[in-house]
Amino acid sequence: MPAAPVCTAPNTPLPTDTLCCILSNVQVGPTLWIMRLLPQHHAATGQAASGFTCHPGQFVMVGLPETSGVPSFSFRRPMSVYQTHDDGSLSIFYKVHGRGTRLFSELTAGNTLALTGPLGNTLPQDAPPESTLLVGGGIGIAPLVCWASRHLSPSPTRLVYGVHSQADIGISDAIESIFTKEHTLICTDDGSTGFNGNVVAGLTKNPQLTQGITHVLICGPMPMMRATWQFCQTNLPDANVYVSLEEHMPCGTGSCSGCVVDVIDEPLPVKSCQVGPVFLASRLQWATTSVTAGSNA
Amino acid sequence: MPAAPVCTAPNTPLPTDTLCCILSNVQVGPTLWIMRLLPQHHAATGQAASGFTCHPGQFVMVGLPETSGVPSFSFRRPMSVYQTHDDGSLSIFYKVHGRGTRLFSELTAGNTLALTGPLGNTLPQDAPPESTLLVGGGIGIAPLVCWASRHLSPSPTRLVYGVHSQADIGISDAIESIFTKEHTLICTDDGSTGFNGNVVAGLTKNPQLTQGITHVLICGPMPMMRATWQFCQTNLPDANVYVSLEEHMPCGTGSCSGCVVDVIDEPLPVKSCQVGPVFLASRLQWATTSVTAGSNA
Amino acid sequence: MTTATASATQQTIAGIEFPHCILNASGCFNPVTFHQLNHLGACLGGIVTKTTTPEPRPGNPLPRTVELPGVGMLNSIGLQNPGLTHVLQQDIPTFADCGNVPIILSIAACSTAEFADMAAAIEAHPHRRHIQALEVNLSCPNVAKGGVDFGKSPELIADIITTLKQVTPLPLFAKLTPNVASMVPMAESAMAAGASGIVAINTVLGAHINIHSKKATLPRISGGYSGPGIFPIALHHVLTLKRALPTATIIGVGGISNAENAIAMLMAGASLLQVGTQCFANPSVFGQLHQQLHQYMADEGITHMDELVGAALA
Amino acid sequence: MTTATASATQQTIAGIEFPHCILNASGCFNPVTFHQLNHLGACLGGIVTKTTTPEPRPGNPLPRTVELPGVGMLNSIGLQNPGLTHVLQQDIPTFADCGNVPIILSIAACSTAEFADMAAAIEAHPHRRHIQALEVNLSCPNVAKGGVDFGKSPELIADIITTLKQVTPLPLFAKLTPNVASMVPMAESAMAAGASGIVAINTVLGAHINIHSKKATLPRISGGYSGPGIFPIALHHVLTLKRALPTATIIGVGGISNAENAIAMLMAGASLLQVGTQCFANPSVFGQLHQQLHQYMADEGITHMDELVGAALA
Ligand SMILES: Cc1cc2nc3c(=O)[nH]c(=O)nc-3n(C[C@H](O)[C@H](O)[C@H](O)COP(=O)(O)OP(=O)(O)OC[C@H]3O[C@@H](n4cnc5c(N)ncnc54)[C@H](O)[C@@H]3O)c2cc1C
Ligand SMILES: Cc1cc2nc3c(=O)[nH]c(=O)nc-3n(C[C@H](O)[C@H](O)[C@H](O)COP(=O)(O)OP(=O)(O)OC[C@H]3O[C@@H](n4cnc5c(N)ncnc54)[C@H](O)[C@@H]3O)c2cc1C
Ligand SMILES: Cc1cc2nc3c(=O)[nH]c(=O)nc-3n(C[C@H](O)[C@H](O)[C@H](O)COP(=O)(O)O)c2cc1C
Ligand SMILES: Cc1cc2nc3c(=O)[nH]c(=O)nc-3n(C[C@H](O)[C@H](O)[C@H](O)COP(=O)(O)O)c2cc1C
Ligand code: FES
Ligand code: FES
Repeated sequence: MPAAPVCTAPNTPLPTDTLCCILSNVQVGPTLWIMRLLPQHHAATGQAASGFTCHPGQFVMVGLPETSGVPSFSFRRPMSVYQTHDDGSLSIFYKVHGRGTRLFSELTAGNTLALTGPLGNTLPQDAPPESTLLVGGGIGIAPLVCWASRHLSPSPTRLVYGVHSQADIGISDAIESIFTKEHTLICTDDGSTGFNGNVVAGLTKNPQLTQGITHVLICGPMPMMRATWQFCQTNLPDANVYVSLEEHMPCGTGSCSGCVVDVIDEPLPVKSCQVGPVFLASRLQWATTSVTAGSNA
Repeated sequence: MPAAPVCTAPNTPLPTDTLCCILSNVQVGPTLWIMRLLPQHHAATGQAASGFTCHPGQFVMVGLPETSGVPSFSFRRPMSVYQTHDDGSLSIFYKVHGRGTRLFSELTAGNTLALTGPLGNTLPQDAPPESTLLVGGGIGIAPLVCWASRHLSPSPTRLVYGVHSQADIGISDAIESIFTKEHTLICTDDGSTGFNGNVVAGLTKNPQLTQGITHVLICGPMPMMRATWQFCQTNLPDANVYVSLEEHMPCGTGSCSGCVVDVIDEPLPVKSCQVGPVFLASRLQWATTSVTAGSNA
Repeated sequence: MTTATASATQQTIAGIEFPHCILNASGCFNPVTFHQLNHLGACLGGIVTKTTTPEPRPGNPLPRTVELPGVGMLNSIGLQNPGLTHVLQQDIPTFADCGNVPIILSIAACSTAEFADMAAAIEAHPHRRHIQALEVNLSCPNVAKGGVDFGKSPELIADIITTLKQVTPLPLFAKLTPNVASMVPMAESAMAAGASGIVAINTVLGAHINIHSKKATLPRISGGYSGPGIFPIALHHVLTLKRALPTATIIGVGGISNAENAIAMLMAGASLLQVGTQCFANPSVFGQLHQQLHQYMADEGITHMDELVGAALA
Repeated sequence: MTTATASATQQTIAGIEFPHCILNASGCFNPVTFHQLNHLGACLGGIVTKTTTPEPRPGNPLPRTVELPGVGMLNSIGLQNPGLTHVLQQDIPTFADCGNVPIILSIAACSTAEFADMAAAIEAHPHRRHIQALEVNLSCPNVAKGGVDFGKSPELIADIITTLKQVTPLPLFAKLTPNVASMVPMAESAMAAGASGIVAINTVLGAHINIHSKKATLPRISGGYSGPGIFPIALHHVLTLKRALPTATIIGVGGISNAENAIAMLMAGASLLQVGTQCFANPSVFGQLHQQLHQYMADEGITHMDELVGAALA
């Protein structure tokens, strides 16, 4: 996957900056929420916004709209698109981590958020569902579920999902409706459900899940992605392995160079918000990839 | 009235900094509100606060309590004590002027505000009610009503109250319950009720209001206080005339020297939050008194 | 009541026609994405590129930014950029398609000679025709002269501007650091040497410590502070520069977050404005400021923004 | 888990026992009112007086302050004060009754000779016994030497500190302005001349324009910016000073608004802290910071705050 040109990759819809009405904001776990947002009008022009279209793997930058009062600066927060709906709305699946996500969790239906998107490249659209393995860690599951939900239902895709504890799954219903039972492995650190151990241990103990796999899509905390990539190099040496990075992204629009990662054969670090967030694992400079990436996924 | 020593004048209760529960916040005019606040506990120690006691003319500094989130600086707003209640709560009567007071008007019962007080000196406690004239302009009425409410009911005190229009009276009920009809003159700029004209014109046309007056207490916008003082010099040359200044007060605690006024025979400007807010009109350096004083009363 | 027309915020400075008075600040703005989001031709006065150095620069280690909630951010990007050749060849023509507004190329180098070489390379390049001016970023350390920051020495500033003037006829805007006792001698020196204007201010030195890790958040400890918390500082500098140099063109930048800031910055003496950090909080900032500024002028009966420029010093 | 005891934030600096590490900043604090509100002995490390000049000063015209919502304030008080004689005679004994904490007298003068005269007057006064140290406010223009600010000249700073040392044995804390290219030479000079520590930072130059009146809000146009918006700047300076002068005592001041700021400032290298502007937003700030700092230390198992001082530079 060569570095994309400076503009958004072809075939992806152009991004817009819109004000969204929160349709719902539902707690689905101790620190997990799903928020559904309906774009209403363009933030700059006030014109009505058409609905939201994107490709799985893309993300949006979400923040409080400007109010004409006290200036109170904050970065927007990058959030993977988790679902898109027929009415043009979209959902994000998020974890309360710090100040920004805590604030999101306090909002209710009818409140307004500002949103820019879709941004970034996409998970591979041509990966065959039946020979693709999804490996998600924590909130990193969001883009993977989005990807699988776009295919046949029930999906022939295999899913390994690592969480700390049963309560942290958050989206059991969605997972059960999209994936078949025999294609799903939940791994918990505390053994409260499914396999007791991390995703790599789970994969090692369940070789049927990797049989015939040609594509692996990974998203989660950096140590988990690193370990999974090592597993793949040994056990699936011919598979195309993709990782979706969650580097800190101050702007998400390719404006600041705050989100860069080192890529093999690229003379300079590349902007993960623009060239990524999805990278072929084999092209990443794993040795220098920032520790901040996916630090709270 | 010589400049008070650096500490609060004797006989006034010591100030405390407390968190208050808003008991009610009622709109009483287009831009006028009455908020009742019950001190709950000391802001620093968390110990239960005893109720609120003060003398008429004193004020409190009101602001949002510190939250352990994003620092968001704001001065507290000085507000005259309008009423004190048996349960230890107090009321302020305020006008929505700018950012801070707009914010106050958006709060509701159950919200918390921080309050420091009582602060400042008092309206003269020895002025005989029956020979005292109160002249209030706009929201400047608040401390005057507080003063009168502490005496016999109905009060023998005379009140001249200037507002733009009938709707801006805000506290008709309170006025009618404290003052007798013949001792009350409402002056409106637009003639919508009472005397059509400003307070000085009203006083000039109603000489019975100034007959036998020994004390005049004035609070309102600076031009109104200046004109009333001039009227008194001509028509009540022997009366003791007091003005309550509403200079901008960043701290209210005598900490910043941001609220000073020039006083005759004082070598340096004095802090109006500490030596005042009440001054003998004859001791003020009217020529240099700041234009910001009472600018929005 | 007069209605402010589109031309009310047009400015002609150093022969360049800026269709609007608000530009982006260098390093905070991807013209391609923002053109997709905003249609820049309708609201942006011109594009200022990320600062380009002679050779590609990889920039600093991560993290490079820190959010300072409420007041702004720190950055320590370290001028990551693909180098002049790539910028001229690839980026400039792309930017020329983004709203067809004037393009100001921001340049930085480590010595006067390098600055001269950059100007010569620009003059020789076929895409030179897309470039209307150079912004000379004088906040970098001067490697040739013992690491003194260019922006802290009136002599070095004069040297660079004089040298550049000999190589290129492009108007030069000198971007100055506020991390000096007074910006006035620097601005005087740049103007005397032939600069067409002063860009004030670059970021203010600041730091952040993560109290959990007990370490400075940025690997290089201090970084550049920008956003609403520096607006009062930027306003002070613009006022001070305009008083000292009443005829100089000043491009006001630093913490502009809303229309009130923009109007105040014009009143302080800025003829053009730049918005940086606010782009991160609000990518629609240019359209919104443009609309609000026009509304304000219409309400106040102001027919051209020049009536506002320096009004606070009148 | 260790529990932080009251002594966990006691500091002995230059022979002075500060019962807590957080003091007030000069000019933002009326000891009498704050003692009524807080019982200062339980939470304040010491009282720093408003800066006193040799003669009474009436200060600047009003308005003297501007609220900068969210980020802080500007002030242009103009050092209004009743003069040294009045302060020594009236104020010092009053302050001595406010919680029985060390008193630091802040002084400023317009020439080295005036500084020396002040020190001599202090030494000769019966209330001298209430004073534990002098804070030398070096942010004022030096009238005798052509109006250069003392705080911008290492030579003048050395001159003042050296002279004062000859007149008084009181520990001297040099309070420095951040409105310089680097504070390091100033601090070096003060320490070399015998100062017991550096107080950093004084206010940052800033301005505000009222867009309705189209005028600068402060009659003198620019003023001193303080509050949360300057915290990143103050932290940068303290980190930089501590790196350059690892053995110097630094008193950190500027924008401290909450416990996180206070802890970060200690980690940057400050041994004592001062809080100014936050007193206006929250008169209970000293009690709250004291409680929160102790809570943090207990949670982290830190037995004395010295473990925090400069931790970010370790
Ligand atoms: C492309 C992308 C997609 C993401 N998708 C999701 C998602 O679908 N659901 C979800 O819960 N989270 C997702 N994240 C992570 C999410 O953005 C962070 O958890 C969130 O920004 C934390 O903000 P905060 O205010 O709660 O934390 P704070 O720590 O207060 O944030 C401070 C700053 O750090 C940044 N930051 C902190 N942690 C992270 C992180 N792990 N990754 C990136 N930036 C971080 C914030 O954006 C902010 O700028 C995604 C991140 C990226 C880059
Ligand atoms: C002793 C005293 C008693 C007062 N009593 C009352 C009262 O009982 N009811 C009431 O409605 N108002 C009263 N005021 C005026 C009131 O404090 C201001 O209207 C209020 O501070 C305006 O705040 P704002 O945020 O709405 O306006 P903004 O203009 O946003 O305020 C900005 C700053 O200016 C100050 N300020 C603005 N206008 C005034 C003013 N006229 N006087 C003093 N400071 C001002 C604010 O405190 C704040 O620091 C009193 C003022 C003083 C000094
Ligand atoms: C992420 C980032 C990168 C920047 N890069 C540059 C740069 O390359 N060249 C430059 O002259 N200024 C650069 N700046 C400074 C801005 O152009 C601007 O001067 C400063 O941020 C103050 O304006 P603001 O508060 O509107 O952001 C950068 C600022 C930020 C935040
Ligand atoms: C109203 C006001 C008055 C001040 N007066 C003085 C002073 O007399 N002497 C002095 O050294 N500093 C003075 N300062 C500066 C403070 O002591 C402090 O250095 C500065 O405000 C930064 O700290 P802060 O952000 O906590 O306020 C004053 C600050 C304010 C806001
Ligand atoms: S987040 Fe700013 S360039 Fe990627
Ligand atoms: S308001 Fe600060 S001294 Fe009076």
